Amino acid sequence: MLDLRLYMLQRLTALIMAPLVIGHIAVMIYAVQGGLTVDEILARTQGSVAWFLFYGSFVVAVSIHGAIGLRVISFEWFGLNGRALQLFSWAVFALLFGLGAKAVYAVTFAGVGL
Amino acid sequence: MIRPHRTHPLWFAFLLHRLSGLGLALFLPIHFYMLSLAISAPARLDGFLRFTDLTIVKLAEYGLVFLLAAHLFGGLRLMALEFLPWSPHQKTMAALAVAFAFLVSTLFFLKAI
Amino acid sequence: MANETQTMTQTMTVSIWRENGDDGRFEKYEVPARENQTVLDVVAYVQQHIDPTLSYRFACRVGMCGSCAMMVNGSPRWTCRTHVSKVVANDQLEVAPLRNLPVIKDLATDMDPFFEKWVAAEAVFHPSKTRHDPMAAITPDDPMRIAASEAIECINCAVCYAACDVVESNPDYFGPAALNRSWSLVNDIRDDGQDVRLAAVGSNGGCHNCHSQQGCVQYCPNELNPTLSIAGLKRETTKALFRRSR
Amino acid sequence: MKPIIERHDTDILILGTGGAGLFAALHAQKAAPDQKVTIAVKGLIGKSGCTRMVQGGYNVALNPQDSVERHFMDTIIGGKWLPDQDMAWKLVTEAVTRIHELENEIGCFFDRNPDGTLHQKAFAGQTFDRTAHKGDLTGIEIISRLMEQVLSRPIEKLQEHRAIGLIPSRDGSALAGVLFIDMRRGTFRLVRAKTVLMATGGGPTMYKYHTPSGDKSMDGLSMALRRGLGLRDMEMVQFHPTGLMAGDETKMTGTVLEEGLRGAGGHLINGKNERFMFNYDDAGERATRDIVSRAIYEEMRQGRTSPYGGVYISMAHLGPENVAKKFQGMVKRCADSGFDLAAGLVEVVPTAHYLMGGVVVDVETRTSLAGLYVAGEDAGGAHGSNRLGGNGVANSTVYGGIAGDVMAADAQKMGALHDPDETILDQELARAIIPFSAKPGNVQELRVRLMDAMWDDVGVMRDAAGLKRGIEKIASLKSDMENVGVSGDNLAFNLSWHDWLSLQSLIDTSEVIAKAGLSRENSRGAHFREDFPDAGSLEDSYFTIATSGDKGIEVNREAVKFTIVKPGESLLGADEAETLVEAAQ
Ligand SMILES: Cc1cc2nc3c(=O)[nH]c(=O)nc-3n(C[C@H](O)[C@H](O)[C@H](O)COP(=O)(O)OP(=O)(O)OC[C@H]3O[C@@H](n4cnc5c(N)ncnc54)[C@H](O)[C@@H]3O)c2cc1C
Ligand code: HEM
Ligand code: SF4
Ligand code: F3S
Ligand code: FES
Repeated sequence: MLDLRLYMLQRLTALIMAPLVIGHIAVMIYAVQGGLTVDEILARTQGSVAWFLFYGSFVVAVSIHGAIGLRVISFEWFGLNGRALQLFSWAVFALLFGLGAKAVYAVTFAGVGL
Repeated sequence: MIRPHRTHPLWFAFLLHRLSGLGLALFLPIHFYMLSLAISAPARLDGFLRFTDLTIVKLAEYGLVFLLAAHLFGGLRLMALEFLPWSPHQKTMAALAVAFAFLVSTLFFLKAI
Repeated sequence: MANETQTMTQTMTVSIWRENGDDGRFEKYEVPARENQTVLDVVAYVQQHIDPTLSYRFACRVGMCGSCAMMVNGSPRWTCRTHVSKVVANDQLEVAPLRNLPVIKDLATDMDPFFEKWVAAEAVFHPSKTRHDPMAAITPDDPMRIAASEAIECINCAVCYAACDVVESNPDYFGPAALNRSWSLVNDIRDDGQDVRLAAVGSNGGCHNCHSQQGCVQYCPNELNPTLSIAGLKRETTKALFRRSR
Repeated sequence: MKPIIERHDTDILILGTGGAGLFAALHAQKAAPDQKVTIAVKGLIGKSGCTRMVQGGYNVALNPQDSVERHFMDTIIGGKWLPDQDMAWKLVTEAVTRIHELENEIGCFFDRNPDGTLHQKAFAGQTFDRTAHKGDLTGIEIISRLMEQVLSRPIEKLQEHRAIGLIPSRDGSALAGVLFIDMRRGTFRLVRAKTVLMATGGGPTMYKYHTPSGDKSMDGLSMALRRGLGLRDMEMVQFHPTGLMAGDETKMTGTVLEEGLRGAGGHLINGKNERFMFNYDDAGERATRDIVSRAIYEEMRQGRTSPYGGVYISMAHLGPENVAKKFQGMVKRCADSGFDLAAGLVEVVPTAHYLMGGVVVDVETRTSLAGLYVAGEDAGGAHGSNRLGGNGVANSTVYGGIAGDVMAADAQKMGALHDPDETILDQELARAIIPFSAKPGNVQELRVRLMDAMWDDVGVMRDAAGLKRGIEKIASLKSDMENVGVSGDNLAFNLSWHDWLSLQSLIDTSEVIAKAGLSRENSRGAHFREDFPDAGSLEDSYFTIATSGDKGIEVNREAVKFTIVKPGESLLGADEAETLVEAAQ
């Protein structure tokens, strides 16, 4: 079920995410000390173009990557195929991208006023 | 599901990669949803973040970070296998990926508690 | 010349899969335990001395033809070269037809899908010369020759095919053996069909379905490394993509 | 009740998928794309038969210092002047083309010298190192590559179809088709064709110890015999001196341990822990196959045996690591079977390896029955009394290819298919279902009796008394067989039925071997008569021809025609060295 195109997309997005996830884990290890609060998070991210790009590109990459990943699993393990599989993959993408975009917006520019 | 022909370390590495990817894919929407509460209902997010102080939840987070790290290192291992010259130490590499994942997630856990 | 060291007293229980157009089931047989005996010998003993209706397949009996592979205690093996003492667990032996192939009867499978995929993967030499041309001068230390040779000694036994879970869950997937042969040919400078081959291994059933489970490497009786070969194909198809888009 | 026979038509039909069958299919399909080509095989395509089991390699004169004349002389002298010289000549000359075809068109990737030319190694009986190879798994390379080509072409494939009878046309003037058992379903099928190649590969598996693959049971030769075709050189059964000995109950017993082990300096040791080969020949372990086989047989007869009843081969004195490196495949095979070849002792026994005899054919593979062609191990003549290592696969690929071309041309010239002789069709069918009317019994027991009889009385060393004893035993087996039946309840993939049919073919041809052996009152190559140990006059060389008639098997002698070279002469110039092999093995 993976042809060259999907395979390339999955690897490409993985490569994009790798440094981002390493960065994210590092931040978490740093930030998690003494517990997290909304203010703490927002203080760090609010209004920052850098964090927007950081989380933004992650969201784009992960929605593609996750959609392809779940596509493969649902085909191989749950026998989904044809149109249903196509629909499912796009739905996963849409869900991840939609929720992800909203979250990035929330922690960066929401409330800042553009 | 663990049938005899599967009982070799690299099959378990495959399973771990798949389950961690699956786990992440299931968790991420929740994670995103929580974060978007930051503006619409900051109190609820804060409430949630306080909820995460519970040890049991800490442990769950530990697991999640482990999954993320395991998937990350496992994914890097797979891409190295595919794109770098072949290494005869496949099992060692898989073990190292898991070891790193433990290291990172444990570090997170220790900082968190 | 009769041999005294063998005793008929010890026996062993073997469970053998019986299937004849039905759902199939394991049946148990008591066979003599011998000092020298392969799994194939046990199966043959049952057919020759206990139940003449048992069906299975073998030819060379020395690991060259790849006709005798079966699931032995759950793992794929060439039965003619698997000594019982190496696989028997608690005096128990379980023999079933090779996974991932349709069963014809009992232990004999239909290997046609395996070979159809072999052809679909373009795991077939495309000549660039004729019998009237001189043979290509290729030195033994040529890296391409070495790469081609490393993947060449496959007996198409389908053991790897049975070990791979992607084959099980993805009916289109060519499987490790066919792709391994394709990789050997990608490194064969005498071959004139590289473009069609790369297109074939990059298609829906191609190399990109492999998740590097490496069961194929684990069980290949000839110690071949289809995972390495498939990784090579993934690289070459990727490179070809860039070549084409330029 | 008479079973139904399904009818099926083709133009060119090929039986067997060894080197001969696969080559014939490719050549026929290429030469006559307008004709339908069908291959039918007892096992799976390319996965059955002995070509796949070739370890040593492929004899062909490629080196500028070598010549086809030299290859020819080696073949004639190796065959003790019995080969059909025109066949041997065609073999050595066409082999040059065939190896180029294998390498350039089929895709075989033979081993190379540092300068990029084909590497050719030494093989016993040759005056030049001319055996091309791919490691020590040459047959796998040849057959796998041929198989890929055949699978990817529009050739009809009938797998697990066992040929059981050649069916002539109603007027008897030609072959009409072949009767098969579709083994998977247990049904009968008549395939009519304009031309039929028989390439079922002989295979002396009627001996207690034998090397060929399990699917080979002389079906082809026994079918030919029933149609009245002559079989020549049938007494010539080549024994390989070192088959693995691991007890009667395992199929590993009889399988070949490489010739090279002795060549490299391996020792043969008897049950008394003595090296014995120098008692028989100055070359010791490096003596030729037939001499070593007889020496081991003699040790066994004298009771100086290893526990399973053979002798030992020992390699350890050459350094276990060395051995493990040089003979990797062999050491691994032994280890899989529970033996330590590198450092320990492995029991060995002479083992029936190759049948030089076969159907009488011309150099174009035609037989005396129009429409029937024979190539490969089924055909007699090219090897005479002894086949050189490396000439077997050359023979099957060379003549398989020729057969394909000739059959294609003939088929294009022929008109309609023939109607089969229904009486013979019924006879052949009836023959196959005999066992269903007898009480089911143990077929394997009879097979063991045959194998013991052939080993004891028609084996490595023969004499009149033994051969007569053998013939009697075979006759009694023949009648006992009628009382040992097989249950006919389910014929699908019924191996016990096929064991019975194989035994029938083996008994028929064993009788021929024994009677031809009795007829040859001298010792040549593979045939050794203790009561006639001399080779006899070379000028008066004769070969045996066996036919089946009203009075049973009849064996006649026919003078060898020295069409190219006479005993005492050579094709090599007077200035050419007798051998170009440094340390003669
Ligand atoms: C272990 C071993 C090692 C050898 N090593 C060498 C070597 O190094 N060099 C060398 O030159 N020679 C070697 N030989 C000899 C060589 O393999 C044979 O001479 C040659 O390959 C025969 O080729 P073939 O095509 O005639 O028959 P095979 O390759 O034996 O093929 C016979 C085919 O006929 C099929 N068949 C049989 N009966 C029927 C039936 N009733 N109906 C339909 N199909 C049938 C079989 O299934 C098979 O497909 C070796 C032989 C053995 C056994
Ligand atoms: C951190 C960076 C990441 C890397 C380096 C990475 C790498 C990879 C790779 C190489 C694969 C292909 C495995 C295969 O074909 O067998 C893969 C599959 C997958 N990934 Fe990721 N990934 C990353 C992050 C993520 C994230 C965040 C998710 C969550 C959505 C995810 C979900 C998946 C899923 C579901 C699969 C399919 C698994 C399978 O087919 O077995 N990945 N990943
Ligand atoms: S790669 Fe190995 S396991 Fe797979 S078919 Fe070839 S020899 Fe058998
Ligand atoms: S087992 Fe299957 S998943 Fe790939 S590495 Fe081998 S082909
Ligand atoms: S019988 Fe040929 S590989 Fe086992």
